[in-house]
Amino acid sequence: MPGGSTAVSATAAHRQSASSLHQFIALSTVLSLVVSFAECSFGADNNQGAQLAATCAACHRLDGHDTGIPSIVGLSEEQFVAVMRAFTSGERTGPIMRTMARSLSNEEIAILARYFAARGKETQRR
Amino acid sequence: MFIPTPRVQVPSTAANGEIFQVKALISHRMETGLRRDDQGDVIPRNIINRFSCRYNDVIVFGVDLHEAVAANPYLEFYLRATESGRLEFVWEEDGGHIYALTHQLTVG
Amino acid sequence: MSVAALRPQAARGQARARIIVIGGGVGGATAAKYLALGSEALDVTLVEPKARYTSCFFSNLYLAGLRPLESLTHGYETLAQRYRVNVVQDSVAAIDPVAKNVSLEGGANLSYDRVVLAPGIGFKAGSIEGYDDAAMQIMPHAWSAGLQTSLLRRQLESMEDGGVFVLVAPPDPFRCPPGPYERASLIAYYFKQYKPRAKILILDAKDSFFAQDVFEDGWNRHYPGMIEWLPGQFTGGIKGVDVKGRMIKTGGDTFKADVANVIPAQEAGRLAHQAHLVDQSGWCPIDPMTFESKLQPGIHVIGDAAKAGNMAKSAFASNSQAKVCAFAILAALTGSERFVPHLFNTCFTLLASDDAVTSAISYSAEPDTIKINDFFLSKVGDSAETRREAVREADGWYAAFTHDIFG
Amino acid sequence: MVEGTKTANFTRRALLTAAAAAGAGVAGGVFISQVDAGDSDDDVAIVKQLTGKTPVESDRIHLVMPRTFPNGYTVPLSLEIDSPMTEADHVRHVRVLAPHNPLIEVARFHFVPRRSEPRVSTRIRLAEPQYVLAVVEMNDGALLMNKTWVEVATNGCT
Repeated sequence: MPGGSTAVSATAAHRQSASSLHQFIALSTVLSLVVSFAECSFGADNNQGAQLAATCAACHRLDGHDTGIPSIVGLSEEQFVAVMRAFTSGERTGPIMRTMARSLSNEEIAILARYFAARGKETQRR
Repeated sequence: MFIPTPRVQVPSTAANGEIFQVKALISHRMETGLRRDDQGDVIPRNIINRFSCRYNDVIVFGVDLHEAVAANPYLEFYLRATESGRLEFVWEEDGGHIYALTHQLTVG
Repeated sequence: MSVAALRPQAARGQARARIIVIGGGVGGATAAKYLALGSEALDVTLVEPKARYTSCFFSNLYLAGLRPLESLTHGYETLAQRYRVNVVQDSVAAIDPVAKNVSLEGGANLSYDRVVLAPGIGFKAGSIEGYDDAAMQIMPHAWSAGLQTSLLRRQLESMEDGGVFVLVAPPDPFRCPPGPYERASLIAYYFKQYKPRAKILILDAKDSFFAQDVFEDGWNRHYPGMIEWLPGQFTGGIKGVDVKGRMIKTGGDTFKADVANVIPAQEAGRLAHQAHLVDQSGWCPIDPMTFESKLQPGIHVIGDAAKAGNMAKSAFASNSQAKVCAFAILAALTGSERFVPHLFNTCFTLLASDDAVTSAISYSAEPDTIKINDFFLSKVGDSAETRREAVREADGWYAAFTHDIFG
Repeated sequence: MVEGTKTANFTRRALLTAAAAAGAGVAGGVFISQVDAGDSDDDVAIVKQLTGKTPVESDRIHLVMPRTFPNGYTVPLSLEIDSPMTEADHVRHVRVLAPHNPLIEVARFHFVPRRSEPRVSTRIRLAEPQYVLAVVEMNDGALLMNKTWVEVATNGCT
């Protein structure tokens, strides 16, 4: 967990209070997950897929809307991986996507592919 | 067709024997003749190929410029003040166009 | 507006970490949204004096008459309603990093576990003699968008054909490296239609600028002879202004302007200085993995004010930093997992209404700096279709990007 | 001096192949470069071909350029030669060459004893990372040379 708790490091006392706070929050997160999934699909969404997708969200709307930049939500895993490969290899041109795709590892691309495929199904249900 | 603006920065006064700085600049694209337009045709070369500075009609500094001088050619050089009089700066463009400026220098 | 409305969890007495995000520009608004989105266990407050945000990016399109100013203006309603960010319309009076308290001009005191500060830029006092607050009303900088931008637009509209528009471009580093040159391009676009005899003179503090070949090629193709650029090396630098005479004094000559746009030297915004987050460079040193200040623990600095290695000061970069910062705070406070941060920058820059250039840069965050991984920039000689396509992409990007921040 | 005849446009390949061909007794026609692009003797060979003289490396020439520069479109260059600039001992001219540009000649600066100092600054285009050469001709005809490496990120010659 790189950088996970670098911020609170001034004193041992600080660390102590931080970790108890930490436990409280972790607990409340678990509790609130139940609520948030039912109420709001945007709540407590902070896994690796979501964090990587946040980078994509700077150009692609993740709610299925398409405003001049293609939607990537709802692509199947295979489609997503194929598109990213095409950009990495240069088979598809598009300098921004090429730079983006090349900055991601194969594993990260696979995680994103799963995330967007799942997200697509969720969007359709709504 | 637009006319490039030649510009210089030169002091107006100098002591006798003093070395003074001259800065010269002309807004010019310095088209190399190595590029092609979107039809695939070579864009003809058009550069400032020579710059010279005369001091009371005597050449005191000169430059032959080639394609690799950057666009908007900038020149900074140093002259010795020997007498009051006229500095003349001349930029020569491919095809024979000439751009010139003069500057009065008082040497005290 | 109410400060920190109680949420159900708080009512049940559970400890919720309090994050105060200061500054509602791209960096601050993005951080607030992603913090709130990332965990219900955080109590996120966004403090911003203005009711609405006008984006600096794309404001040159407004100057060119290609977009209304309203299309660049965004509110915080969705952040408040959908993501339950406490949006407080007020100015910060002081940040006390020892007591972990932020006091507001309106009188409120907010305690915090973490602060995310996104103060944007400030202008270096005295860098151009005579360019003070009053001078900005005559010679606008228009480098933070809103009233300044509309002031400059009105001046351009009332300038006579044949007039000289002087743009003073700042020294590095500054917000939006292509910005002054895009502005010159798009004002030339406007002049070409309405004041074809007008001239644009750029007095640059620098000796060269970002993508200079691409810009000068565009100027030669679209506006031959209209734009003249003088480097600091030639003029001796920008020394002062004479507001009454609309004159700009350089190390050598003095230039008369009909309309003057003076963009001065920049540094981190005022709040960063007040909170002692700034080093001798004028910017805020940060840990690239978390964007936590190296000078004040518990305060994270993102956006233009941060000293982020080789990252450009741009809206896209601020958005990217805000997310990395938000995930780092989430990891520290909620125990969520932390992954390799991805930092990215993209810029769309218009040379004309049908000619845009793009740049894309990926970065890697290292313990002490942020380095460029991979870089793309449009080239001289791109096809006209490529450039037209980039204009379409730019429009789509603006919509999606502002949705990511405010929607 | 300034009115002197203009130099033709030389490419590095033409100069090097001409040099190689001269050695092999071949003249005219289409040449293929015999000299490896990375050969450090290239610089001397090019100067010799251009001037007919062998240059001597000299630290009297101060050629200052950034070691790395983000854009080959406008790279700063400063030159200064240690010289009293008397009638008896002065610099006639300095040629700046960029051997890995499409055309290697960059500029030639002419000075006048007692009237101008052998000191100039300008900005040049570099197509790729390379050594930039300054070749100084003294009043007695001696050739002095110095060079500096410049790393540029993008093509500056388009």
